[in-house]
Amino acid sequence: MSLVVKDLETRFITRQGVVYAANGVNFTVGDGEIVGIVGESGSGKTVTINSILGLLDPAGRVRNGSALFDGTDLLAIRRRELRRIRGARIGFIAQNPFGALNPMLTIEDQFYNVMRAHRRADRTEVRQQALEMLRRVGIAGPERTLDGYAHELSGGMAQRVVIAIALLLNPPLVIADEPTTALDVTVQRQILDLIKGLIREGQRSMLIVTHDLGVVAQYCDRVVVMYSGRVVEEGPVAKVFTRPLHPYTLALLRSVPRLGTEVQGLGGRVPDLLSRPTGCAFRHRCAFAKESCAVATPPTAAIGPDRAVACVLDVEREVPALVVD
Amino acid sequence: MLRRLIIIPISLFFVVAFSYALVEIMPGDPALAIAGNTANEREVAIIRAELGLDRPFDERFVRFFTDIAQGDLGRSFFDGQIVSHEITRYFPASVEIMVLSLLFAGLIGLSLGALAGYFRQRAPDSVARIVITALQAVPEFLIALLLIFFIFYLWRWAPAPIGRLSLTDTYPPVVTNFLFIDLILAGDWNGLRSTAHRSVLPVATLAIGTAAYFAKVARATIGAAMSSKQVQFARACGLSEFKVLQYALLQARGPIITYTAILVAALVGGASIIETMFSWRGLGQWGLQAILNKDVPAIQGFVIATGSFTMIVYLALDLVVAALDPRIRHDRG
Amino acid sequence: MSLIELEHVHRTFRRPDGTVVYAVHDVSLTVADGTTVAIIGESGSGKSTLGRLVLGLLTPDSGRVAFEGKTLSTLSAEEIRRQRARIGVVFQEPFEQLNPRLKVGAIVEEPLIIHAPNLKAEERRQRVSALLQEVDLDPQIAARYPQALSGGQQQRVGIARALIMQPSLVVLDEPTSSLDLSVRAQILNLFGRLKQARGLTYMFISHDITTVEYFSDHVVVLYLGRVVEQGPTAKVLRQPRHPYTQALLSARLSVDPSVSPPHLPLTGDPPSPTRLVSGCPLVGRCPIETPECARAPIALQTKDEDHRVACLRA
Amino acid sequence: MTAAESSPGTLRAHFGLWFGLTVITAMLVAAVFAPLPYDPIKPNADAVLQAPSAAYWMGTDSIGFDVFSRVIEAARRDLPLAFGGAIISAVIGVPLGLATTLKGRASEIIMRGLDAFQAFPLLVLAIAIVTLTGNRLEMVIFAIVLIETPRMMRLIRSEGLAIRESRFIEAAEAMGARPRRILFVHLLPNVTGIILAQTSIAAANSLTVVAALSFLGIGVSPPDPSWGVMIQAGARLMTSGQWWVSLFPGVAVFLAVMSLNLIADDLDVIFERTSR
Repeated sequence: MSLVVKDLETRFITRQGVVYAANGVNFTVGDGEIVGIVGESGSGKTVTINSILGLLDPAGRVRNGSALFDGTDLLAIRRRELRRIRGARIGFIAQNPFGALNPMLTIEDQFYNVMRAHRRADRTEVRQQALEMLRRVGIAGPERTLDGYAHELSGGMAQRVVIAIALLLNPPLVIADEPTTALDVTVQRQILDLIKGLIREGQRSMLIVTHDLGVVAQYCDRVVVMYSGRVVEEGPVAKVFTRPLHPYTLALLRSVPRLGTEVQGLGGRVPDLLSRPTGCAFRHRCAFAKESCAVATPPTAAIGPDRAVACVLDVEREVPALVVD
Repeated sequence: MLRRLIIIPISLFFVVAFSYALVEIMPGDPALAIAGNTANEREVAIIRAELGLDRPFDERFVRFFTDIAQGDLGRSFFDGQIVSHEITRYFPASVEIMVLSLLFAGLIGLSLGALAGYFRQRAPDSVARIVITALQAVPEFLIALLLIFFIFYLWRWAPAPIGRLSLTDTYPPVVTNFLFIDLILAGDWNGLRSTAHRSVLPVATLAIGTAAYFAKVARATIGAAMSSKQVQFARACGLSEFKVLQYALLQARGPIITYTAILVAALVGGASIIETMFSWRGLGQWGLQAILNKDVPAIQGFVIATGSFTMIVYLALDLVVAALDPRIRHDRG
Repeated sequence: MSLIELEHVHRTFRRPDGTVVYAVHDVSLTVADGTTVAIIGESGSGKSTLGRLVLGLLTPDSGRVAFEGKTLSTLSAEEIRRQRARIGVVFQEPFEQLNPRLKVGAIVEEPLIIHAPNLKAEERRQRVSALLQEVDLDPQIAARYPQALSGGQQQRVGIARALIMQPSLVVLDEPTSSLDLSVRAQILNLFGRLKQARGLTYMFISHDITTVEYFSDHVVVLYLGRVVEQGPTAKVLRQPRHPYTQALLSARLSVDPSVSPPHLPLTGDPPSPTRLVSGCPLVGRCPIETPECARAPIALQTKDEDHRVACLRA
Repeated sequence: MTAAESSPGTLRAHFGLWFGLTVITAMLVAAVFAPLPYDPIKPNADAVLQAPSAAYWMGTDSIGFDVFSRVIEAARRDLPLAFGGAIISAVIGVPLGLATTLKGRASEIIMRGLDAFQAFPLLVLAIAIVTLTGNRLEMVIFAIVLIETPRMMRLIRSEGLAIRESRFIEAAEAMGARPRRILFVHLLPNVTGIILAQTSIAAANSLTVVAALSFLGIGVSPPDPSWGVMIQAGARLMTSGQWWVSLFPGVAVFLAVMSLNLIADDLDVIFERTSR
C-alpha cells in the first residue's frame, strides 16, 4: 500500500472571494506507516484529506495535483470508482462520532449499509462480522450495541463503533480526522492505543490529521507539518521533533508549555487565505526571515534520505536547535 | 408526550373562545347589522334572542360553551339549516381537495426541494430557488385565473370551472359525502372520470401554491443535511449517492413533517377562495359564503370546525415525528 | 487572606426531559489572595458550574459561596452587581464572548459605563487605550468590530474587558483551549505578566493538565462534581495520590518521541452526571477499588499538610 | 471594514436585495408622484374592454376604466395598508416577543396560546374579522396585525432565547450589567436583522391578504381600485380572452410580493454573516 500526494491545489469559491486552502501539498504514506499531518486552524490539513477522499463542500474544487493510491489517481478516477475505494480500501475515522453516526438508524443498519455498498451479503452474515468487529474494538455487549442507537452510547463507545465501521472491510489504509479531539482526556488515550493496535496488527497504513503534537510524537512514524495550505516540513517524527529544521516547526514545539521555562509563542496571525500567497507564507511571523523570503515560494528541499524542508535558509546552520530543559 | 395531550383541551378552548369573540367585536348592535336595513323590529328581536344578546355576558359565554360541548352549533340565520349537519355535509369535499393537493404539492415540492438541496450551490439549486421564489409570490387566486386562462380558455385541456360534475352528470347517492368514494360505490365510472377531469384545475391551483413552500423547506433542510458530518461519513464509507440522499432525507423528514402542519392551516384558508372560484361546494366555500352573509352561527361553526381540524392535524403530525425519531421514542420509555 | 471561600456547595440542574444533573456536589475550597488556583476536570466534572457559582451567575442549591469575606447569598441584587466590578471573567470562546454589534472600544469600556457612570468619555477612552496596549493590542483596534480580529486578538480584547475595573479576581474559564498552539503560548505569558504587574488572583478552569502544571500554584481536581484531590500544584501533579489524578497525568502525551507514555490506569468513559453515586465516583473505572469504596461518601483527607485526597487507598 | 464588507462581489451577491429595493422604491415613487393618464375612478363608456395599446398601455376593463391608471392608484391604497400592517406588527410583536424570553410560566402559556392561534386558517380569520366589523379599511390593518404579530413574536422569541444563551450576554451579566442594558445594548442590536427581514416578509404576506380580501370585495368600497378588486373585475373575462384586465394588477402583486421576499432572504444572509 502506498499513498503519494503530489502538488495538490484546492480552492473554495465563496461569496467573499476565492479561498486558497491548499497550495501545492506533497507527501507520501508508505506501507505500514502511520503518518501524522499536523497544523493549526487554516493550515489546510482537513482540506487535504477531504480533497483526497472527494468529500469537499460543493464550493471546493481541486485545481491541480494527484493522489496516487497504489498507483490509482484518486483525483482523476470516476466518482463510481472512488466510491468503491472509499470504505473498502480506505477506512475513515471521523472526528465526532455523534456527528458521524446516523441517529435515526440502528447501529446494525449502519454496518449493513456499509457492507452492502461494497459486497453482496445477507443480514445474518453482516451481523456476525459486525459483532466480531465490535468485540475487537473492545465493546463489551456487542449485541445490545448493534440493536441500539448512537445516542445510547457514551462518547468513547460511539467512537469505537466508528472505528469498527471503518475497519469492517479490512482496508489497507485508514484516514483519521482528529479522531480524539471530541473525547474526554482519559478516553483519548484508550482510543489512540486501540487505533494504533488495530493498524499495526492488520499491517495497515494510517494518515492521521491532528493539531495535537503529543498525538504525533507518540503515535506516528512520520510527520507532515502544514502551514497556510502548504507542507513546510516532512520527516520521521523522531528526527523532526528533536531537531526541527523549519522555523515554524521549531516555533510550534517551543509553544508547548513546559514547567520551569517560559513558553515562547508566535507573534502575528495566520495569513488570510483569500489572497494567493506569494513568497513564504510564514515570513511575517518568522524570527529568521530575510528579504528573499518575500520573493518566491521556497522550494521543498530534501535533507538526507527521509526529510524535506521548504525554507530558503540554510536550515541546519541557521535554525537553532530545540532546547529542552 | 403527556404535555402534547394536555395542550389539546387548552387549544380547543382558545378556538371556541375565539369564535365567540367574533360576535363580540361586531360594532353597534350585531343583530341590526346581521338583519340588515330592510328588517323589521320583530326580525331583529328574534336574531337578538338567538344570539342571546338580551342576556348578561357571563351567562351567554357559559351557555355558548355548554351548547358546543353538546355538539349544538345552532341554526343558520340565513337558511335555517342545522350548522353541525351542514359541516358534516360539506367537510368531505374540502378534505378531498386538500388531500389531493397536499399529495401533489408534496410530490412536486419535495422533489424540487430535494433536487436543490442535493445540488446545493450549483446550477439546479439556483434554478429551483428562482422557481420557488416566484411561485411563492403568486397569490393562489391568481394562479387559478392563469390556469383557467391557459388550460381552459386557450388550450381547452380542462372543462369550465363550474362545479365538480358537469350539468349532464347526475350526482351519485350519498353514502360517505366524499364524491370520489360515492361515485366508486355507485359504480359510476363516467362520473368519476368527469369529476377527476374537473378536479385538475382546482387541485393544481392549490398544489402549485403549496408546492413552493414544501420545496422551500425541503431545500433548506436537505441542503443542511447534505453538508452534515453524517453525510460526509456515509460518503467516506463508500455508500452510494442514492443511499447518501436517503441519509439526508432521514435527517430532514422531521422538520418537513412539522412544517406540513403549518401548510395545512394555510391550505384551509386558500381552499375557501379556490373552492368558491371553482364551485367546489366544500366547507371552505360554505364558510366563505357564511362570512359574506354575516351568518353568525355558521361562521362560528366554521371557525370551530377548521380550528379543531388543523389542531388535530398538528397533533397527529407531532406524534408522527416523535414516533419516527428514536431519540424521542426512547426517552419516553 | 482567602479571597474566595466555598463551603459544602451543591448545585443541580434539571434537563428538559426531567432528569437531574448533579453538577457540583459538596464542594469546599478556598482561594488565597494573589494565587492561581486551577480547577481541573473533564467535561461534565462541574468545573464551569463552579466558576459560575463564584461569579454569582448561578446560586448554589445549598452551601455557602463567599467573596472577599461576604457571603453572596446575603447580598442584595444591587450589591452583587457592584461586587462584579471586583471579579473579571474570560471565557473559552474568544469570539462568542464579544457582542458582534459593538466595536472593540465599546466592548472594553462597558464595565466603566456600568460601574463608573460619572467618568468622562475622554477619560474612558484613555483608559481603554492604555489597557489595550497593556494586552499587546494596537489601540487603533478600538474602532473595529470583533469579527474582523483573529482569535488571539479577540481573546486579548476579552482580557482587557475583564481587567478594566481593576478586579482582584479573574475567573479564566478555559481561556486558551480554543486557541491555536502558537497563540495559546502568548496568551498564557500575558496572563503571567498581568498577574505580576497587578497582583491578580486567578481561578483557572481547564481540562489541560500541561497548561495547569505550567500555570497554577494550587490545583483542585474535580470528578463528577466532587473534589477528589487538591493541594499545591507541585505536590498534586508530582506525587498524585488519587487514581483519577494519576490517570489524568498518564493520559497526557509528551511531545518528546523518546519519552513513551506511562500505563493508563483507567478504563471506560466517565459516567453520566445524572446519576448520584453514594460512594467514590470513580467506582467502576478504578484499578484499586475495594467493595468499601462504593458504600459511603469519601471525605477529603489531609495527607501532607495542604495536600488533600478523597480516596480510601491513597 | 471586514473582508466581507469590502469584497467586490457584494452587488452581485445581493442581487435579490437590490432588485427588491429597486422595484419597491419604484412602486412607491410611482404611487406618490406618477401623473395618471386617466381618472382612475371615472370610467370612459366609449372605451370598454380595449386591448393594451398606445392610448391605453394596459388596456381598459369592462366598465371603461383605464387599467394602468388604476394599477397605480391601487398601489396608493394597497402598499400603505401592507406596510402599515407589517410595521405595526413589528412595533407590537418585537417588545412582546422579547418580553416572553424572560423566564416564567406566564410566557410559556402565552406561547401555547399563540401556537393554538397559528392553527387557524388565518386568511379565513381575516375575512371574518373585516366582514363582521363592517368592512372598513382600518379593520384590514387590524386583521393583518392580528395575523402577523404572533409570527413576529414567535420568531423574536426563539431568536431572543438563542441569543440570551450566548456567551456575550453571560459576560455582560458577569460584569454587572442591568437587565435594561442587556436588553438594549446586547439583545436588541443582535435581533435587528431578523426584525427587518421578518417585517419585509410580513409586508409581503399582508399584501397577499389585502389582495385576497379585495378580490372577494371585502375592505374596499366599489369605485376605489385595489389590485385584488381589479383582478376580480377581470376574473370572468379570463374565460373569454380579455387577459389584460386581471394580468396587470396580478403582475403588480406578484412583483411587489416577490421583491419583499427577496429583500428578506438577502437581509437574513447579510446579518447572519456579519455576526459570525
